[in-house]
Amino acid sequence: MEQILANGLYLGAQYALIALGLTLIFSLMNVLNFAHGQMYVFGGFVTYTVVAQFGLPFIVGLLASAAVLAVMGGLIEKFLFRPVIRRSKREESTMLLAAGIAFFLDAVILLLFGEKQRGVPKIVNGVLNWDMRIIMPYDRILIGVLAITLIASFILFMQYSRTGRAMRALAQDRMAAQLMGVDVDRYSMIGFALGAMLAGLVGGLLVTITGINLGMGGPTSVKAFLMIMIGGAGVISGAIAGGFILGMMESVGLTLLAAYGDITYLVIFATLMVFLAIRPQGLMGKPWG
Amino acid sequence: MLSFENVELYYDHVYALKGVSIELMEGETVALIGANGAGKSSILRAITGLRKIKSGRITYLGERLDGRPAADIVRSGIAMVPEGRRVFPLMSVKDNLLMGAFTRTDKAGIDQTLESVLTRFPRLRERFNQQASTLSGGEQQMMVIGRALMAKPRLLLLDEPSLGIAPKLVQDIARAIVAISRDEGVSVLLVEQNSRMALSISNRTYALSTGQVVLSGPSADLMHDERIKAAYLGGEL
Amino acid sequence: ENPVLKIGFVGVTSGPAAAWGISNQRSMETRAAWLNELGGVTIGDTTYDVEIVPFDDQKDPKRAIAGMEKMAQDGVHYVVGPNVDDGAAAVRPVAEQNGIMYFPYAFPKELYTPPASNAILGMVANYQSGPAIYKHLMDNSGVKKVAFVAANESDPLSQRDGGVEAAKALGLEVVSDSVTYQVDTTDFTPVLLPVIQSAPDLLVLSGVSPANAPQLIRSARELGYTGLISTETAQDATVLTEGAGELANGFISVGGASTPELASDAMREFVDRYTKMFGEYNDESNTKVYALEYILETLKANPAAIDDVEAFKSTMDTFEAPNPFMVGDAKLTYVGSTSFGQKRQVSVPLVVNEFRDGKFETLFVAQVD
Amino acid sequence: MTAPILQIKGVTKRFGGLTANSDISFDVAPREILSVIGPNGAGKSTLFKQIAGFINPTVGEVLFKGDRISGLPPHKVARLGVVRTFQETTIFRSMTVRENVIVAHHLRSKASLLGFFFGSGQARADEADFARSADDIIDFLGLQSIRNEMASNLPQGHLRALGMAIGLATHPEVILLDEPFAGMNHDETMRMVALVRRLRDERGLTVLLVEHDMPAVMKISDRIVCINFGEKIAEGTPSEIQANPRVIEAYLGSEDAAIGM
Amino acid sequence: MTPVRLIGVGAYLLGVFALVPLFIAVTGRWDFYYTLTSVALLSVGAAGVWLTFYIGRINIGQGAYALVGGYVSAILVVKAGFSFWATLPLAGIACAIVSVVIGLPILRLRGVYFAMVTLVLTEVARLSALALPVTNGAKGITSIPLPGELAVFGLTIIPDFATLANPKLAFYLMAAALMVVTYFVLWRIVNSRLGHLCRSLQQNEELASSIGVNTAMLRVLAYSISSFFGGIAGAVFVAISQSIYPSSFVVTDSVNFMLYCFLGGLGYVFGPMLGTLLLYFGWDLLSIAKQYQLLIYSGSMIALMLLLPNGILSLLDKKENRQ
Ligand SMILES: Nc1ncnc2c1ncn2[C@@H]1O[C@H](COP(=O)(O)OP(=O)(O)OP(=O)(O)O)[C@@H](O)[C@H]1O
Ligand SMILES: Nc1ncnc2c1ncn2[C@@H]1O[C@H](COP(=O)(O)OP(=O)(O)OP(=O)(O)O)[C@@H](O)[C@H]1O
Ligand SMILES: [Mg+2]
Ligand SMILES: [Mg+2]
Repeated sequence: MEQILANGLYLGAQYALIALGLTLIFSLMNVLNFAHGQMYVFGGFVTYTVVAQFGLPFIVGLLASAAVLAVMGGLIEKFLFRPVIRRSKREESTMLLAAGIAFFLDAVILLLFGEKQRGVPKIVNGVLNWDMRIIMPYDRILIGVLAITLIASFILFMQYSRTGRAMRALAQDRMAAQLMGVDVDRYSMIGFALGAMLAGLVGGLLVTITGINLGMGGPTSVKAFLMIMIGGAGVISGAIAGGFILGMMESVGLTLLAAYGDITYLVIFATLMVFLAIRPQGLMGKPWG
Repeated sequence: MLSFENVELYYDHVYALKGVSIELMEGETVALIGANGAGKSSILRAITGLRKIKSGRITYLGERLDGRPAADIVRSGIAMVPEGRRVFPLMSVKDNLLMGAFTRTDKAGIDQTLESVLTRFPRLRERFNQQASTLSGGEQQMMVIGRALMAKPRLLLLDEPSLGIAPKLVQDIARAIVAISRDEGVSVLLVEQNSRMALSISNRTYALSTGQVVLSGPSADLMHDERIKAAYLGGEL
Repeated sequence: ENPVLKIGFVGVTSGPAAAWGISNQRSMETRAAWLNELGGVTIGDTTYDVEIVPFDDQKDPKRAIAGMEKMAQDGVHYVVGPNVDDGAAAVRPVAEQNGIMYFPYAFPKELYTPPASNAILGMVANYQSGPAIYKHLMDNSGVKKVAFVAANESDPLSQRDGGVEAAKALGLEVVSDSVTYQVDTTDFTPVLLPVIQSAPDLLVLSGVSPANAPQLIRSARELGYTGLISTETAQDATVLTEGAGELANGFISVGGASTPELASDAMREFVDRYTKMFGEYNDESNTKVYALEYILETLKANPAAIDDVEAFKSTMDTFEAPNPFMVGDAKLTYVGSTSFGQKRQVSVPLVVNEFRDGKFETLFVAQVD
Repeated sequence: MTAPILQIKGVTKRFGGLTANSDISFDVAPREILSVIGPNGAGKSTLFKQIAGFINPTVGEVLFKGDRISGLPPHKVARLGVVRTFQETTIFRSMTVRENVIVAHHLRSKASLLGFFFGSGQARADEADFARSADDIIDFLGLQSIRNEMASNLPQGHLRALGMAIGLATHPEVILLDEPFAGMNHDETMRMVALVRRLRDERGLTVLLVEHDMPAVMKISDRIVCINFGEKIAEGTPSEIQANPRVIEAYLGSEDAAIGM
Repeated sequence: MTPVRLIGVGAYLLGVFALVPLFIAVTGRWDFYYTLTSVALLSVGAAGVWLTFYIGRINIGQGAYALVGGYVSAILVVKAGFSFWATLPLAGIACAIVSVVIGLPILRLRGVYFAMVTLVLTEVARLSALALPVTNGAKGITSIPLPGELAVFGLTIIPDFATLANPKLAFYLMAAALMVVTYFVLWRIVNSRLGHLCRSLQQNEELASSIGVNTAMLRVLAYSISSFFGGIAGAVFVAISQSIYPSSFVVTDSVNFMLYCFLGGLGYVFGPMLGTLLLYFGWDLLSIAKQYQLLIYSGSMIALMLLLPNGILSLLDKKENRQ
């Protein structure tokens, strides 16, 4: 039991961090960023390159991931999403763009980093074994704690900083935000960069544990979609809740349903569909109009 | 303080303003009245840069305003209460008000303005930490006016502050506008459908029709103008 | 200037599963460039330059059909690929209608058993290597209880089912065979928890992709599992080192003949050339180097087969040539009579490796018939 | 008084902890114009939504010609003849004015969807009929000049008129207008007031409306119901309501010449 | 129909049924048959997606219905001995029925929620195909016979594909015919009252219901027609590849269906057809770019989006405006 909870918590922390970036971008620009998973993979490869190829410390790799992805996110917003949003009649059109970017990043990652699975050495060794009730390697604990710290600082940033407030305002009413003197273009770009940066950070964090490969992008996006659906799209608290709930469901499901074969995810999906049928806007989302 | 010279504004191919010239002096309250679609809101949008004008000039304190980005214009001391309130629904009253002071960086000054806004609208103090979407329409309207005041503007633009508000609250809002202009020396440009109220609380009034100014003059005079009476005021209340 | 002999490749070289096809295509291209450099391949009276015609099917069976059609259009009669079950099954009608022999890296028996006749299994199937490995471990390590985990996808699941069957036939106790995972899993601890709790002596990672293998190994070890871990798919030593480090020591997998004990000079040169051409070698190519070799050698044995696959088929039954990649007098032959009732499989050596400190060591070598 | 066409019986609506309507009852006579007034957030729109079937009452019921309509889905309520317009300007944005009104004739189609698909004679007859009727309504509301304008380009006032045109196209017996005069100036408001009266007089409609424009409300209404904090606090003729101290206290406020009200 | 339109339709039919085979016979590019067959079938699926867009729903779940349709046809042919021709409509109908059951709850969702749920639906279909016994799980169903003879009162309408010298042509003609019928139906829907109602739904559901439109019914109707198309496309693909696996239609396929619609233009009935043609053919043509194929493919997709964010057919609009 304790083990299931611990696993769920660890998974939840990393999931929540992934979902945060996605939901931030969604709330600011109403863009469902299909390329989120690829950004995560890119982040992982950046850290890998810095740590395993250049032999620099892990923290440098992590910072590099954050920086590279932030710049990438900013550029993508400025040169791709902004003009398309401005000119398209239906806002769903950005989905084609996002999917195109996802394919493009897949191609770039393959050319830059190759097709192989990559990993970096463990950052800490050893396994916490509490009486066989909780078994948790130290590096996982460290990553979990880091993820939670990042989530907390993100929340604080959004809640109390001037930039955070501006982004929240932007997400709720673009025009009104503009009238408050918020430079909407600039803050959209910052928001997108921040979202991409979060994706990159998770990639960098997880490369020490799961390693990274080209194939992780698409499924990661789908999972992130699941989380923000559970919690409510465009709502930060919802993304966090969604991440932890999915983490827990996975952890519990995999343990309880193991005996029945290949159905954990089927059950999770089915539950989700029933849940959404009852509560169409997710846990905390605003009703969709 | 603010002047429009021959301003034209288009939405796609439809014109909304066709050679509009208006003026507003320091400390004045000017009302814009007119039928639906006359172009009143468009004037405000042109000032704040939400819409680009096609030709003409807009000057503010001697400087050219048109062509500058909205954020920049707000910084120069113009605050607007848009049509339909546009609160930030998921933010607290406090954060909504603080957003109003977004362009300011003087911490102490902001606190001081906040205090004065809360004193002016005591209801907002009661609801300080409540989420804005749960406020009543009238409370929301007060909050957005307060939010505009947080920028410590020299010019306040109000777009139909009485829209959808119960009569009693409309009275409160009208009093607040008068008080703001009187106490803080803020110039006010007021767009209103409630022409009687607009004429009563403004110094001067422009009447618009299909993108053009058709009548203008001191409000007190226009109040008795037969054309205005017929078109905007109706006979009796 | 020699005339050109076109050999096709239809497989996945982009997107998430790119790794599977890329090592395939690259090993073909490396070998082709090498042969051309040596002056080409002489078949009958003509010396050809070998050209590889690749087609990326994006792991989509519908695209794979298009790829096969393109091969037919280009007059290609010998194709390596596709890399997955559904693609291999989908291209079958096209291959049979257009007279194309193809070498899938997919295990469904229907592809190789009559009436199917144009597909040749390009490697050792798990239902062949599995029993050999389990038997070896039963005899030498006293394994009694096995557990299986597989990804929740067609190929791994059918490999798992084959493995379970084989284990049961050997009299092993299968303690867990229902646990599966999504390929995108980032934390295998919850997945493996129930498996480890069933206390197996041997944990089989059925059809595990090189990407998932290190993580699974690591999670199993971190959960305190001390028994043996094996898989029937090829793995890459670098990936294991990076992903699991010394936790992967003792991990058993199937590979080609590139372990120091087995590799011939040709194999070493191949690895060398591959590395030069593409920057980095992939140990999975150890098994994937063979298909092209088989095609060319069979054509040499019967030049009439160059545009007549029936001739190719009739040659297969008696074909034999030296295996250049392995020391000793190993042979290239077609096998598969036992499994498929006809010779529709290349006889690559069944080299079972053990991972130790960043390298593979040969555990034992067997032959499939 | 003739038998009421609409009866609101003890309607209570709770959203979580919030009681938006609390035990509201009143009757509406055929061909009556009845206004519902009350402060912002008093629960007026909520009441309308319940009458039109958009939300279900927590307690209580709504009867139309003696039959219960609360609990039915909106399209069924509309089919029976009770149709609402929206507080927010709600129209089909990327259709022209005329298309908006034509589409809104849906309820009157006699041909089946399959008939429309294959272009049966009945379907063609329907189409022609709708077009004619749509033009009638457009003329009636004085929207001729914007007949072929894209709805998204219209100013507020026209949007409201269009909203009403859409409502009329369904040929309702009872129409619920939610703030139909908002955003109109006095002149326009009075024109609309006249129109609404003509609707009643010429087409025999029963009209319920929510409005904050007191001069208009006083002028147009046969009766007024005032709601405060979800409870009905007064019901009566305009003059009764105007003099009702509870209404003045809660809603109207007392006159103040300084601000023209 | 105006004469201009009549000529257009005539030219289109001529092109599809006569010029394409002629072109292939002349150039000898027999592989184009399969490519064009795929385009035709995928555009049938995309037509369904487009219809859901038309009622204001982003549908990323068409892959699920293609898979269901494929399995229904495969199972009926292999296990129950049905003729392929009988399974074709049955596959469509089965999908329509499934979509009603699934659609009733999920069509209440809007915007990204609906989009994401349908995306999940594709995964659900794959996982179910893996888990259910009737689908033969991971092993898939293989060695499915080619479509047999279709005879009415002893009169052979369509010969047994296995006896044909060129089944490729037969498959092409079948797929093209399906495509033509599908787009005719779609065009009729859009240009009849049903289409107006769908548009009303797309623009404002509340208002639509206030004018008496049974929105729930209409949504489900549109969605089931959409799924019908998906099912048929899936069934024919299975007949061509003579096999089906749980991975035969996956999330990528669902996403592609949606992309075809976007690229062609959401505002145009024939958008999805054009989108499918371009994206599918584009990929094939780019195979000369070797390892840069995906890079160039996705790069051009992005560029197209930047140039024509409302789809390729929005070019037509511009011309009209200028006139
Ligand atoms: N976003 C827009 N797109 C196209 N046309 C517009 C848009 N906004 C306004 N218009 C047109 O511009 C003209 C002026 O509109 P504006 O909103 O300035 O009028 P207004 O005087 O504020 O009217 P109201 O009292 O209804 O608010 C109208 O004819 C309107 O149709
Ligand atoms: N779906 C809902 N969920 C929760 N609360 C709601 C919902 N709809 C309305 N309310 C609340 O019910 C109360 C009554 O709202 P309603 O819209 O009926 O007011 P109103 O009288 O029409 O006000 P106004 O004059 O401002 O339009 C308000 O406090 C509102 O916030
Ligand atoms: Mg306005
Ligand atoms: Mg209301």
